[in-house]
Amino acid sequence: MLHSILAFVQAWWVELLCALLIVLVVPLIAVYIALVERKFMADVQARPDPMRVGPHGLLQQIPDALKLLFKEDLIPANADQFIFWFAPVLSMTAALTSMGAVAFGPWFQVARDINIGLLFVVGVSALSPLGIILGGWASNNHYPIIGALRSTAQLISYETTAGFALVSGFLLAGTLNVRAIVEIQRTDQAWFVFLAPVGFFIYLIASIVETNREPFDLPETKSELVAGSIAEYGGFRWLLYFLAEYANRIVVASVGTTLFLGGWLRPFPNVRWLTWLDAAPTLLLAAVGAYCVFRAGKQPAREQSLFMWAVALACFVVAAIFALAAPFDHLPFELMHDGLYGAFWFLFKVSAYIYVFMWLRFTLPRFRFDQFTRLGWHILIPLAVINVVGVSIALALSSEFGINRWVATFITTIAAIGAAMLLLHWNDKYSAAASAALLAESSVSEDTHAG
Amino acid sequence: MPIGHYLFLSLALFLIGAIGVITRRNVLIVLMSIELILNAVNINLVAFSRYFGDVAGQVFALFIIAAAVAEAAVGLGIIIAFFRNRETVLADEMDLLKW
Amino acid sequence: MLDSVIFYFFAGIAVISAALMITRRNAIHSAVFLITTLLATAGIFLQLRAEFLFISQIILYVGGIMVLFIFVIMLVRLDVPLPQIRSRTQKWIALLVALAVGVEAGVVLWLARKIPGQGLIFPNPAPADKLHPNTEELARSLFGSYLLPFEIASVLLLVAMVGAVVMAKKRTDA
Amino acid sequence: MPPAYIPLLLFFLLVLAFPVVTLIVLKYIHPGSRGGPTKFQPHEYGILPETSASRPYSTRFYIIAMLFVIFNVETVFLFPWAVLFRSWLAAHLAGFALIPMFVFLGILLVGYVWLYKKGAFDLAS
Repeated sequence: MLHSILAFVQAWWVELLCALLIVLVVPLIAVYIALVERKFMADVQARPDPMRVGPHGLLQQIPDALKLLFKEDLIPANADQFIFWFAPVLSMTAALTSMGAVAFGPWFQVARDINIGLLFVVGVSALSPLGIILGGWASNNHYPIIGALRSTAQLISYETTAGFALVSGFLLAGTLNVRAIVEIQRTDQAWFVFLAPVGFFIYLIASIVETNREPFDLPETKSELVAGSIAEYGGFRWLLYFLAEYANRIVVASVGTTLFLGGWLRPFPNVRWLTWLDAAPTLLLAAVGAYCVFRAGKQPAREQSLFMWAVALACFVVAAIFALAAPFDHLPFELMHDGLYGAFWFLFKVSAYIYVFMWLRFTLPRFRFDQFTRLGWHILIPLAVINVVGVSIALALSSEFGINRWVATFITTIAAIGAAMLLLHWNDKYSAAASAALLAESSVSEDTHAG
Repeated sequence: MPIGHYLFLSLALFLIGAIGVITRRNVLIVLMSIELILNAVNINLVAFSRYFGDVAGQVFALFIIAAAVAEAAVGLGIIIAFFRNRETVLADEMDLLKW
Repeated sequence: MLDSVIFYFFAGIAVISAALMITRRNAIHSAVFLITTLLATAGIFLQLRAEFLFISQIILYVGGIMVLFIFVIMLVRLDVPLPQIRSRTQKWIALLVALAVGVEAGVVLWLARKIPGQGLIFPNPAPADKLHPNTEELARSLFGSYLLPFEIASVLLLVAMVGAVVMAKKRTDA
Repeated sequence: MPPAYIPLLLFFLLVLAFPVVTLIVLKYIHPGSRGGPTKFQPHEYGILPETSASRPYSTRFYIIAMLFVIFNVETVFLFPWAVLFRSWLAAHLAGFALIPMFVFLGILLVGYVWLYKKGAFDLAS
């Protein structure tokens, strides 16, 4: 018995380590994404956000999380106990489990080389709407129920759009296996974002919608629905929903990165004179460390400057690890080298993707529910289907008639953009009357119309 | 593992679904039991597909899922239309055709 | 060994939550137990190496049909306990019929194993790599031998779409 | 079970255990509630709820969900096609690759146009 367990661990230790790391680290990352978001929002609104706990509020999220953990665990009297308990667990489990098939670099993946690969990520993360609607229902309160209905309607109506956008990527890849998708972007010498730009654009919009961000944050709409479907949740259960939301954000960013942005590949992996880009991780981390040293002297309290020194030291240590691993890019150490550098580029791209989310959030006003559904059903779904047809025709043209694939891609992209213009034009003619009629009613009363 | 285990599992799910269809009054739970029955059929198809090494069973399981989607969409549409007219979803109160 | 442990784990969850599903009085609770049954069945598909079907089951059944069910339960106010069984006799008849069918099928399955020369019913599993790139194999079959059913499936979906909208949309001109 | 899924199964159990164990532990270390019955009222900003929360909601939500499920089936049929597309092209079977899916999408388009004309997508009006 013990022997077989040992053999098992020996065979799968990388995957098991990775599983443990994801469970331990992703909540931390999620919490810090929230901090970055707060700081960024504060910056946009010209104010400093948390500044007290740790230097520049770097430790703010830890007392926040502890507070949530020890808050009173309140279940409303007329709530459904069982489902109130079950729903957040479902949301959280779905969001984290879907990360099992994401490749955070060529060697960091829990389920390596599974045949359905990226589809597993997409499909399992699509279960979290169930947690939201069940949680809203279990609260037995008007606001959460309306919020849950809206939220689920929003999540599912853009899931189809995202699915069609992913099909255009799978057409180019010819496989669902995560590692094969990235490798094919290396051998094809092009990230798929350049071969299917319209598909990437559609996926970007759909992924913003699926993570409930402004300008599509209709389920939360703090001015209308209190806090949407999770108004009755507090303490650790609320924390579970929070983690699920941020984990989902990481998941959609990872899917977009893997399929369209070349996964863990360095930019221009095949161009010889750009190999100096391999030094980027070391330099970047060293620069961050140096900046921390620079700021450490300016901290108001001694503890804060000590903490800043610690951060700087951590940055330097990681930079040193990258620098030491750099020469070992041949066989016995290849795993370590590729793993480290791949993980860096992957996380870099994912962070950039999430940063774009935040950027849009602080720039654009919220959509109205009718505008939002019309955007989905009248414009994006037909556009996504046209894009799938366009990409497949471009592929067929370049393989059957020997047309240069960039020319073929350019032609079909122009055609798809033309179709989008046409759809927008029809929609404009159509929607003016509908909008005027709708403005008369408030949107909450709209939701509760019987029949 | 012999295939009989899968067949027994599928049989058990089928029977549970059948009992649900017969005994429940709530039309929605009757529909859910039908989904359970379709699911039991799928287990059989996939098990035989694995044991004969022929992918056709899985293709048909996919078609059954598509048919289940169609059935659920229309069935629930009928329930909504019925609820709008009669304000009930109990199977034995749906007796318009009974003289 | 590991395979049978996984099978019994998922089979146990499937049967228990199916039994709970048909006995809950609240329709939402039934739906939750149906979700666990469907997820356990997806696990059994995976154990049978039907990977694409595993993910289709999750995307279409759990993430699709069950969301639809929960929506409808909320829309038609079914989320309150309802009077359940029509009559005691009906319950007994149902159990009796189910038991009879179960015993009959069970006996057939059991006996078939004993009859010599009838090995067809209990074949040995095909080699594991027979269907190996599962999605590719399934696609080759779906777009090869089963191309016509595939196109017909799209007609079925069209009919379902039209039918459901006709049923559910409020009639403004009636 | 294909061997690559075994770590995934363990990962799933680990992820499931995290919230479940924490919820159970927190249940035992939390002190009891000190509030009265008002604390357990539904949180509707101080206004007592007048109607039951489980009242009928608009059927447009059903129509959204139904369309989503049906379009989702179409995408699930598209995935295997997309996976095989490149190998068909490599065998110079472009027509064989494109025509079935165009027929499929064409039938879908008929339904889409009908729904558009019928106004099924105008969920807000």
